[in-house]
Amino acid sequence: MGLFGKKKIASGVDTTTEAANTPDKVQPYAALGLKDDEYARIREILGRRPSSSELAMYSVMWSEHCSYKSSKIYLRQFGEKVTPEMNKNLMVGMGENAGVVDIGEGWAVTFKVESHNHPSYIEPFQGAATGVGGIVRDILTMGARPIAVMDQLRFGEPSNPDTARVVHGVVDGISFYGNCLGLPNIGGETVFDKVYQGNPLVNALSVGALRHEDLKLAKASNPGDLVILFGARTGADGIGGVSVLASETFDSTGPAKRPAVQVGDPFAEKVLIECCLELYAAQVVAGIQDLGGAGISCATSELASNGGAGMRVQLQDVLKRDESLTPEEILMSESQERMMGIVPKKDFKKFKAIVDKWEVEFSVIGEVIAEDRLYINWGHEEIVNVPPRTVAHDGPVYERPVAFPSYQDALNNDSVHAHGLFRQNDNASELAAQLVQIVSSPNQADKGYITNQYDRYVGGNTALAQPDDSGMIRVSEETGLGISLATDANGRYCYLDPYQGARLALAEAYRNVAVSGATPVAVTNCLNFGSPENPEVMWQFKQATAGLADGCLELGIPVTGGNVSFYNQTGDVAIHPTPVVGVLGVIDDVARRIPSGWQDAGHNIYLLGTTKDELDGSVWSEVVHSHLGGRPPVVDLAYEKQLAEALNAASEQGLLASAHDLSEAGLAQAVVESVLRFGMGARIWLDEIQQRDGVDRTCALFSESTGRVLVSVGREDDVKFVGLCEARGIPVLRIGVTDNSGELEIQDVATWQLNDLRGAHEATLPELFG
Amino acid sequence: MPKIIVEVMPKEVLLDPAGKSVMNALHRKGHSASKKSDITAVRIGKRIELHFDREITDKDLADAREIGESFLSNGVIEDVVKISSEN
Amino acid sequence: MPKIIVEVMPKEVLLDPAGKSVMNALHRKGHSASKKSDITAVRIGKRIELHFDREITDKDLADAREIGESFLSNGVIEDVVKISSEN
Amino acid sequence: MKIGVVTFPGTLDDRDAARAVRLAGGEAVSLWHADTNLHKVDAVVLPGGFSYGDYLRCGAIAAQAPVMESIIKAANGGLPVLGICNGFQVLVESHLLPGGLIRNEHQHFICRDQKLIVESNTTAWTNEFELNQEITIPLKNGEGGYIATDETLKRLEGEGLITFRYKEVNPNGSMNDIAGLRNERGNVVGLMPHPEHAVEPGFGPDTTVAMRSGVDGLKFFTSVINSLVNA
Ligand SMILES: Nc1ncnc2c1ncn2[C@@H]1O[C@H](COP(=O)(O)OP(=O)(O)O)[C@@H](O)[C@H]1O
Ligand SMILES: [Mg+2]
Repeated sequence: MGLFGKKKIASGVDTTTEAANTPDKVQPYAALGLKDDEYARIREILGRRPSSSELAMYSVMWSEHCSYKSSKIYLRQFGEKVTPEMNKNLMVGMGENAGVVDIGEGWAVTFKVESHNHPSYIEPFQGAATGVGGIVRDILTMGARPIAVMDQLRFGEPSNPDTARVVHGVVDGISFYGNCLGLPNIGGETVFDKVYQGNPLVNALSVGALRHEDLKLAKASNPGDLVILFGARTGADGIGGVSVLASETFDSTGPAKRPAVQVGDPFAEKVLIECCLELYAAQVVAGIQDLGGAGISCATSELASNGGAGMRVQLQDVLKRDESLTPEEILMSESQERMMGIVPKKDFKKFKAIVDKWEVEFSVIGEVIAEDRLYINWGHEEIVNVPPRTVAHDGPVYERPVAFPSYQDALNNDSVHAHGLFRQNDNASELAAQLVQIVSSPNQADKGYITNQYDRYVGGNTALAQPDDSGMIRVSEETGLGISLATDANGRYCYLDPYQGARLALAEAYRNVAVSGATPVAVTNCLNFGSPENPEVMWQFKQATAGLADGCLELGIPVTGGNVSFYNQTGDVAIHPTPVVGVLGVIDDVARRIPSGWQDAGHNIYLLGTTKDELDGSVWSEVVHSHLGGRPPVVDLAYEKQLAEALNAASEQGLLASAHDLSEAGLAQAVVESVLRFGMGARIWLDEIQQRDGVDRTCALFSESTGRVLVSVGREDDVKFVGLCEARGIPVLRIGVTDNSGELEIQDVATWQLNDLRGAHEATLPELFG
Repeated sequence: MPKIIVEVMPKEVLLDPAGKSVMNALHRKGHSASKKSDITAVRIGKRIELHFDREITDKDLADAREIGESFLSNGVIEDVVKISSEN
Repeated sequence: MPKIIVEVMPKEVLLDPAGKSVMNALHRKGHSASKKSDITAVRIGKRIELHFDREITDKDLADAREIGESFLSNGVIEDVVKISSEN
Repeated sequence: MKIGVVTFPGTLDDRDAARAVRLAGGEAVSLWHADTNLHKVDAVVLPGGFSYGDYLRCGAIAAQAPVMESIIKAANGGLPVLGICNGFQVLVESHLLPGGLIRNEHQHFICRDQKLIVESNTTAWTNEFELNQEITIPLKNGEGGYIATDETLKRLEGEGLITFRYKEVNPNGSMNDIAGLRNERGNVVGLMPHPEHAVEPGFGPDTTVAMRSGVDGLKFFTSVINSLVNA
């Protein structure tokens, strides 16, 4: 018998009175994902058994996804490992829908990345589409106009037949939803690895801009204000999609078999965005919350809890798509494109005029009350009577067991050297073949097949987008003030060393922002891991969060928010730990942004930073040797900071014609991308790198040492630029020159026609998925 | 020309944004004025024709059902509501 | 539930790239292996359901044809191929 | 010069189109889909986007909007009207231009910097181009495949109504490489690529001179202002 089976419907809903009168009634809390002690705590809080509606609310809100019960104790350090200086520009920190950063001139920016991994495996198109929709609503909720999106994708092996299904669905879904919302897609990540085969990762980031005074918070604090649900109607889709509550808990004799998938309507969301922005401008909402995971359960309890008040709600006043919905289902439905607004009574008329103009449906479902209690009625029957805080914020907190992985030492000892992969005096033709093999491998190949399905122009403010290192958007048309965003994560590095891996992701995103000419100011993250119930996974999580928090402290930029996605595994096999780190930068005038490729002949090419023998975990070890072991590259964040400052100074003085960071596949990849960006030829020599840094050609080409950037400089700025680097202690070495030859020559290795290289770099994904 | 017609609709319980937007348009337009409000919902699905240059057999129909369910529709969000043939 | 079903197909003389791409995929997949090549063309149109909460009248059907031809299809590129009702 | 920019629910590029009008020296006037009043504008731009979600057929629902009644009437009277992408689809659904636009041949949305050839420079919106000039304009659409019957195509070719043709790459399978059309009178022009995304240095398509510096789209808007001044 299911939880909300027919019998109960026929005999009426399970009220709070009934709950008080039938203390011994057996409740299927376990099927809803609650542990014995959690259920006992609910009974203790309420002083009785919960009604079925209350049980539904607690179960979704106390799920891992909503309550962060396994991660909370680790996420705290993002708020603790900070200096006052770091928080100086933080208008809203962690814990709200999204962090808000003051970027100057009266402008603020809010940004966040979130996962939609599991839904995107079941139904890739809708899963990915609604992932975009959800994160955009988070941004909208802060009072901001969403201005761009990004997507971080991890797929299984390209050759596996199921991968194409997921790639097509996910990319189509993001394209469909993001394009239809009118938000430029300004970047992301695409990685293929067999560890993601049964558990692809679909993370989506959105960023929005607002004037300082327009900041909105999700709270209901003034008694008498109206609680209004507006946007799409509530339907049966997505019930339990977010939590451990699966559709099977509704048995076939129940109202209906409810699907866990949600269907997105980007048109409705676009209208909702414009409608909300008009509501904000008219100053008629006192508080607002989007409906995402846990639907009305989440919105009502969080608004009330955040505002230190309570709420009285009449659930029958919710507009439904399907009249057969039970109260429990209404509370849990994750139907998309809905918002909950708190509107003072005196402003209701204005509110109504605006939503009517946009043809957005709404209903007043309740009222804010002074008492900190959430009462929900179904007609005359009271079905929920709880302290909102206990639902929204006082969920369980776990200190899960942590164990150093049994495989870890062996893995770290199995370096490229130990494995005998590393050979001195590698011959030229072999290196040349490896270079082509690498730049045409699915992870290093051009991502145009995907990114060309995304609108990067809409809005007319896109200053940089794919394939550049970061995405950049103009915020102020008057002054050119803008922001830059990059995200990174390297699951292979994190598997080898989650602490370093997280710092490496941070360093790379930071560098990607810096090479665009912007100053990094804030961090967001989406922590994708396996099951928290596995102590070895928990160790990875603990290490990665510590690495990220320590790294942010060293760089002096705060984490403003983020998201945790656990249970990313197939059977017992977890994905590589994949903490996606996003860095936000600010630039005073996007007109001075730095291109990532070479566009003028006769410019000198400089390599900033030094190259070490660091091939463990590299693309070279993966693509050429199918090997993963050893330790990831070291990262020196103090130096990264200096490097960023040097780039910024050079950019401000207009010395840089281009800058491109070195990361996966090292110099080889960066050089190929730089020649192909605008089709400018180049001649590169490696011998001075080899001599200065004491590395061989394989390392010079493919080592993934951090802190390196490839820049091109016009002859007239040469002396000044080199002087600037030397004065700041940045190793600088001229390694080549651009030319109109239509060729890339890497001396003593090979010469390629750019067209051939382009063919190799661009054909891979279309051949696999086109 | 002989053909099999496979008809696919979005699942009843799921949102059908296309249908919703068409219904709103019909209501706005006051199409078929008198009874516009009598249309309570619009749902939009697909009609897929498989053409043959020969007569259609029972085996073809069975195959079409298989293709319809495994490929032409997405069982997570759609249902094959009808398979018919015209000779 | 009573409904009128309006079926719309791309005009025969015009390209139907969606249909073509489905046909290619079917052939690639070797779906219904034996006679895959017996499917000579695939065409993809729409099946639009208009739901009513009452019985459907002849007038409704006439209205549906009008809506179907003026709005649910674009006569330049599509044809309404069938209008039927279910009560 | 007042140029109206229409906003339907789901329109996306209205703010971009208004910016383009301003950069060309005109005054942008916002027109609302539910309002039949054209506020005495001298020309109208139907911008890109997904009006009403573009769910039935692109542009089909928008074509029925109150503002379109006024625009159709005014266009038949000679008012310059430019339909960009979704706006082109609306013009086609309103029968101001012939043919239809369907899902791209490769079935994907595509965003790219697209080369075009200007094949007619006697319209209100193209008079500042050279005949057969090559221009680069961003293109982004999922349903941009132009189709028409043979008879219509023959007429379009014969009467010189094809205004823009794709060069090098036909991005969506359009018949005869058609990227844009005009009416006989030359006041109504529709095209799939987005001239409003090539009007401001730094935010347009790449050129050989500098990243994102292409401004070929600006001429659409200066053309119409020019033709209005000289009218
Ligand atoms: N799924 C995606 N969505 C949007 N942009 C993407 C996606 N995947 C890759 N990109 C873009 O392609 C370019 C190359 O990606 P990548 O090689 O991962 O960059 P980097 O090494 O600088 O992090 C970047 O501009 C990146 O933003
Ligand atoms: Mg980079």
